[in-house]
Amino acid sequence: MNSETLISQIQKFSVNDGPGFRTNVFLKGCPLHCAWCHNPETQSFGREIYWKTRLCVQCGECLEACPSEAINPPIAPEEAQKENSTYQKIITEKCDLCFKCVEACQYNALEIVGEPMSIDQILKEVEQDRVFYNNSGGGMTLSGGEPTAHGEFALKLLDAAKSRKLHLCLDTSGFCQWDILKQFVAKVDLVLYDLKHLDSKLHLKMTGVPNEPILDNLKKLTGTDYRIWLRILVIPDFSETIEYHRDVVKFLLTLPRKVDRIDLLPYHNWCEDKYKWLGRKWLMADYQAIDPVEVEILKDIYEMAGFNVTVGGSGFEN
Amino acid sequence: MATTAKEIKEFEEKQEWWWVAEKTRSSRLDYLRKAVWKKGALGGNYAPGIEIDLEFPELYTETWQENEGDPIMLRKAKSIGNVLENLPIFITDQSQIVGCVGSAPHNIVSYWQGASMINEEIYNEQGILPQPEEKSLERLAALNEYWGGNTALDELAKVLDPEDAVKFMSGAIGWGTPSSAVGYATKDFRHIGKGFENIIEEIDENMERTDKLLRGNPSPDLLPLYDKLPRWEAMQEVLDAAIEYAARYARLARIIAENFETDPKRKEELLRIAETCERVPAQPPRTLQESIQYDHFVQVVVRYETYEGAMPHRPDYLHGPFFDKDVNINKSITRDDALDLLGEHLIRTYEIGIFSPRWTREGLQGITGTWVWTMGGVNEDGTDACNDCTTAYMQVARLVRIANPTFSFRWHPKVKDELMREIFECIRHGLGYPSLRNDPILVENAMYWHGHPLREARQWVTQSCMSPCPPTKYGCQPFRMASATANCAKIVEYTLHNGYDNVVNMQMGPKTGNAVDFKTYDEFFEAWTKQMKWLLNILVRTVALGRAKDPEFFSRPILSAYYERAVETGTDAVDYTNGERGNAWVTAFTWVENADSLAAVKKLIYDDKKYTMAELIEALKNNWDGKEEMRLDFVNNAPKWGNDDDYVDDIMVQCLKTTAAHGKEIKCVCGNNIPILPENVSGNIHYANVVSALPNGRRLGDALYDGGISPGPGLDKKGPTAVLKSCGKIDHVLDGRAFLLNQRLSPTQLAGEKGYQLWKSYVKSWDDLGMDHVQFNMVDDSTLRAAQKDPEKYQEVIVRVAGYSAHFVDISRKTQDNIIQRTVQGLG
Amino acid sequence: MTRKKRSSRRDNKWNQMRDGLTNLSTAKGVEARETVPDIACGKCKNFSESPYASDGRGSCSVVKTGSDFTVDPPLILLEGDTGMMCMFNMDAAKCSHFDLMDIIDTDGNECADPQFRRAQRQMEKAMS
Amino acid sequence: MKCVACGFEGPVDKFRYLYNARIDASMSMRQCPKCNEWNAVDELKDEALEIVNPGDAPWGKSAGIEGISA
Repeated sequence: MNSETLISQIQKFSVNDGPGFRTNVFLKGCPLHCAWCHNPETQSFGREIYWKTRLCVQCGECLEACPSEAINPPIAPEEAQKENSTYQKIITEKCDLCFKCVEACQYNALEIVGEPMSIDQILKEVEQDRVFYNNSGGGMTLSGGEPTAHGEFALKLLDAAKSRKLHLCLDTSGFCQWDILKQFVAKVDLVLYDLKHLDSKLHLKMTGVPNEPILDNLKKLTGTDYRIWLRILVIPDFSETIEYHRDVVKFLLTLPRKVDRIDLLPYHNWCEDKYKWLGRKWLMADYQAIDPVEVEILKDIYEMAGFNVTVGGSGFEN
Repeated sequence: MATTAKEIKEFEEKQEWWWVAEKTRSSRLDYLRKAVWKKGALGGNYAPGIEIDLEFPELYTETWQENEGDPIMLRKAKSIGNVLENLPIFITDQSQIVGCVGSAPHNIVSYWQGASMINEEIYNEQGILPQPEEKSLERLAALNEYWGGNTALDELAKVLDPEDAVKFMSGAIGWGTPSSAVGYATKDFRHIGKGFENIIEEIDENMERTDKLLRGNPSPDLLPLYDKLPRWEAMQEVLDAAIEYAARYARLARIIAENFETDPKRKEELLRIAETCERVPAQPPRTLQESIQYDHFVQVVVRYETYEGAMPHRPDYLHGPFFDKDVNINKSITRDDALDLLGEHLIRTYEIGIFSPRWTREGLQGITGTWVWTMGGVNEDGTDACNDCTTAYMQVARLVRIANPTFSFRWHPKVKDELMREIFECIRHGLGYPSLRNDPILVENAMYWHGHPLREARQWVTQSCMSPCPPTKYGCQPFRMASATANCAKIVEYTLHNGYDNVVNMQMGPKTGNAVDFKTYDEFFEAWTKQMKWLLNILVRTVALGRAKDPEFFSRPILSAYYERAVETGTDAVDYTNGERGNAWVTAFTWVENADSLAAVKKLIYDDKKYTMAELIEALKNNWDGKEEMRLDFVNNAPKWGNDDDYVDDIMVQCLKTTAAHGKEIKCVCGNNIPILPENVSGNIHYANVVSALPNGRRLGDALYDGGISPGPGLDKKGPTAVLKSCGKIDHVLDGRAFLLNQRLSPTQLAGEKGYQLWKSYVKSWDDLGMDHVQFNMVDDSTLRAAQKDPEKYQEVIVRVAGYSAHFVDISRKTQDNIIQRTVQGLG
Repeated sequence: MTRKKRSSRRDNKWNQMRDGLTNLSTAKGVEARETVPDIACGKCKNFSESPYASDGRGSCSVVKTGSDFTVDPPLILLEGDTGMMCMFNMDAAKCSHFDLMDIIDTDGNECADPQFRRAQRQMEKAMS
Repeated sequence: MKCVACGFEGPVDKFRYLYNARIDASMSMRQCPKCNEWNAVDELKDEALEIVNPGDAPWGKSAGIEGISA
C-alpha cells in the first residue's frame, strides 16, 4: 500500500513525550476537540492554512492571487496584530485550499499545515536521529491528533517502525474502540495515555466527547502488562483542585493495577498564536499558564498513594 | 548586610547566576573581581579610563637605541631587561598573586618594534592617551618616528613579493600579521618548570662547551656557533631580568609589610608574597601559591616581549599535584584558601591588557586575547588526567565569572560523572565555557596531520581557541602565523566575480572565467577549487616568509629561553630549523557561507534553472537591492547547512575534502601539511562589511555565520539533532581540524537533574557522531534583550561569542544582535 | 655617457602599491599628523578605509595606482585594476574626483565599514 | 523611500545599508543620509516603517533587532 496520510509536523529532539530524545510524528486529525488543545492544527483531518499574523505586512498579494474571494482585504498591520483584533486573513468557508495565496506570499506569512507523507518518508526522517535514541533510550512517538483514528495507516507505520528496531510510544487519548486500541498497544513499547477528566459531562463539554470509552479502555489496558504512562492534565477551573486529584487517585486505585508512571501536565498557553493563525478563537484566553511549582502539591498526593510521578513528563526523569 | 540563603535561592531560581556568584564568593575574591579593569575593547573602543602605557616603550626604546651594535636577540634582551628592572610595579590590596603587564592596573601595552601601522593606530586612537593629551601626542610621535619604517613588519614588507604583500595587507582575504610581534606561542612547560636559575645553568654549560669547540680545530661546523653565543647570552639576560622582576615584588611586599601594613593577617600575606617571589621563578615551585605565581610570572614576562594573543596552557595538569599536596595531603591550606588562589589566578590573567589594532578588537570583541586554558584530558599513558584542581577551577570559575581566560575541556569517555556535573554547572550558569573537545578525536587528528607521536599528542593544549598542539620539546609551535587565517567567503565571492574584489576594488583572485559561461555546477565548483587553492597559497606563502624572517626581524629571547630545543641549540625559538615538528593550520573564517552559497547556486541556477547566472551576478553586484523576492528565494528555497539535508551537506563535505586534499599538498616551514580549521572568533562581524553579497542571501553589511561549522543564524530549522547530524557528516580527523560549533540551549529545559541527564545524552551523541568541538550559550533571549536595554543591570552576563566568551555588554550591538539571532535550541 | 638603467622586473603597480603601504605612515611630528585639510581624502565618498589598519590609510575606488596629487598639474590615472593608496588626511584639493560624503561615521565602537568609517581621533575632531 | 524621522526622500540605495534583522525576513536597517537616523525598512516594498532607536550606552550606538521582525 503506497498510501499517504497528513502529517502536521515531525518534531525531532522531543524530550517530554516518552523516554529519552524522541521524534514526535503528529498525525493530523482527532475526534476530540479539547478547549485547551495545544496543537489545534492536529484536530482537523484536512489541510489548513496558517496565517502568521506577525509576519504579515498586509501587502495584499494573497488577495490578488486568490481565485475564490476567500481573502479579506488588507488592514493596517498594527490593527491586525492587536491582541483583541477580530480581523482574519482567510475566510475559511470560501477557501477551497488551492494554496495560490501561500505561493503569492513573500513574507512566509501563509503556510500550509498538513503534508501528505508515506510511511517511508516518515521513517526516513525519524531514523535520522537514531544516534540520539541510542544514547537516551529514545525513539519515535506516534502522536496526533489521535493515532488510533488513523487506523490502518498508523498500524502499518508502527509495524514498519518496529521492524527497524525503533523504540515506540503511542500517545493516545484512549478514545476509540478497545479492539482498535488493543491492536495499537500491542505494537508499541510504551503507551502515553491521557486522562482529561473523570466527570463525563464536563468531559463532553470541554472535549466534545464523553469519557466512558476512555475510562473503560484504561481499565482494560491496566488489565494487561503493557507499560503505561498516564498523562493527567491540570487545567484551570477544570482539573486543578486537590479534591479532584484525590478523586483521580481513588479511581486509579480501583484499576486492576497501578499505571507505571504519572505525568502531571500543567496547562500553558504557548499555543495561543496557533489559534489565531488558524482563524480560530482561543477559548482559554482568560487563563494564565500554571507554574509547574504550583503542581508540586498535587504531585505529593499521587506520590503518597504510591505512584511514580513527574511534573512535565520529562523523558529524562527516572 | 549578609545575604540570606533564601535570597541566593531566589537568584538561582531566576537564573541570575551573576548575583549568586557575587553573594557566595569570598570577600577577597569579591574585592579583587570588582577591582580589576576591563581591558578588552567594548566593540571597537577601549573602556573609559584605559590608557596606553608609554613608560614601557620608552624604557624599551632607550636601551634599544643604546645597543645598536648588538645582534638582534641580545639587543632585544637588554631592552626587555631595562623594562623589567625599571618599570613601576604595584601590589593590589588583598591580592596574593603579583605581576602585571604594564606599569599601572588600568594600562594596556603595545610593542613599537612590531608594526608601524599599529604604532600609528595608537597615535590616532580615541580615548586611550594619558593626560595631558598634547604631551602624550609628542611622546607618541617621537616613538613612531624612531620606529617608522624600521619595525619587523616594515622589514618583512620589503622582502615579500609585492603583489602578495599588497593583497595580504588589503585586509580583504586574511586576518593577522605575519610576525611574532602579533601572534601566540605554545609554551614548553616541562622545560620552563625547571626554574629559571637551572635554565641559566644549562645555558652556561652550553656556552662553555661551545667556547671549547671554538678554540679547537677549525671546521665549517664551527661557523654557526659564533652566532649562538650572543643568543644564549640574550636568553640568560632575560631570565636574569625576570628573576629580578620577581625580586622587586618581593622587596615591595616586604617594605609594605614591615613599614605600612597594620593588619597582622595582611602582613603575613605580604610576607608570604615576598617569600614566594624570592623563590619563583628562580627555583621550581613547592606549593600551590608558588606554582600559580610561577605560572603567572611566566605569562606576564613573555608579554614584555611581544603580544601573545593566546595562552596555550593546562593549568589543572600543572597545578594539580600542588593543589592535591597542599589541600588534600598536607592540609597546609583549606580548600577555600585554594579557591581564592585559583580565583585570583583567573582575575590576574584577565588583568593583562594589550593594545590590539582595530581589526583584532573587532574580531575579538570584549577580550584582550583568546586565553583558552585547556583542562582535563589524558596523561601520556592514556589514563584520565582530571584531578581535584580541575574540579576546583570549574567551581571557582562560577564564582569569579571572568570572560577571559575561558576553559576548553578535553572530554573523553573516562571522565568521571562528578566532574561532568561541575562542567555542566559552568555551562548552566551561562559562562559559555568550558567548550567540549573530543580528546580521542583530536589526539588522532594531531597524529594524522602533524605526525606527533601518540604520547606527545596526548599532551595537547589548544594553542589559541581551537587548535591542538602538544607543548612538548619538538611539538611546541612558536609562531601562530606560521599558518594563516583566511576569509573563506571570498572563495565563492571570487568564483562568481572572476577573481575581482568589488569591496577593495582590486583584482585579487585568479581569473577563473566569467561565471556566466560555466555550463554545469561541476564547472562552477572547479573554479571554486582554483580560488580556494589560490587563497590558501597566498596566505601560507606570506606567513611562511614572515615566520622564516622573524628571528632576523623581530626575535624572541624570552620564548627562546622557554623552549628546551632553543636552549639546547642556541637558536631563536622561532627558528624553524631547530627540530620543530610543525603544527600549522589555516584558520578558515566565514567558511559555511561557501556550502550554503554553492547549494543555492546548484539548486536554483543549475538544477531548477529558476534564475540565470547573469541575473544572480547582477543582483549580487547591486547588493540584492530591488531584488528582495529573489533574495528570499535564495534564502528560503535552497537547502541550508545544519538541517540534516544531504543536498547541501554533501556540498559541505565536498568543499572540505577538496580543501583537505590541497592541505596535503601545501607545506609549512617545517615541511608539514596544513589542515584548515573552521572558526570565526568575531571575525564574522568584522568581515560583515568586507564580504560582498552572496548567493546564500546575505548582503554586504550583514554579519556572516558565527561558527566554523555552525549553521546560519535562524537557518537551522530542524532543531539541535539535525545540526549535530549535519556536522557529523564531516570526518573530524581527515577533513580538517577543530571544527567550531556554537549551540544555544534553552536554560529552562536544562534546569535540574533532568537537565543534566538530557545534556549528558546529548554529549554522548555528539561523541558518537565523531565531532571534536561544541560550546554552549545558555542565556535566553529575554535576558539578552533586557541587557541591551538596560546594560547597567546586566554587566555580568557572559555569552559565548566564538572560541571565547565575553561579557555581553562589552561587544558591539551588531555582535549582540547576531548572538540573539542564533537559534535557541529548545530541546523539545 | 651614463649607463642606461634597465627597468626592473619588479617595477610595476604592485611594487608601487607595496611602497605605498610601507611609506604611508611616515608623517613627521605632531602637526603633520594632526592636520586634516578641508578637502581631505577621508571626507570623500570614494575613499575606503583599509580593513587591515586603522592608521588612517585607505584606497580610492576611482583614482588608480600611479596617480600623484603633489605634482602640478596633478597626475590622475583612471585606468588599472588597483586603486590608489591614500591617507585620511591627504590633501585632495587637486583631485577632480573629490565627492563629499553624506555620512561619515566616526563612532569607533561599531564595526568596520570601510566605506563610511573614519575611526581616527583626528577625523572625529574634524567632523565635530 | 521616505525617512520616517526627517522625511528625506530618495531611492533606497541612497540610504546606507546597515544590516538585517534576520536573513530570512525582508526587514533590514538603513541609515538616512540626511538625519542619520536608522530606519527599519521593508525591502520588498522599499518602505521605511519605523525608526529603530539607538541605545545611549557607549558600546551600542546602533539599533536593536527586537520588535522589527518576528
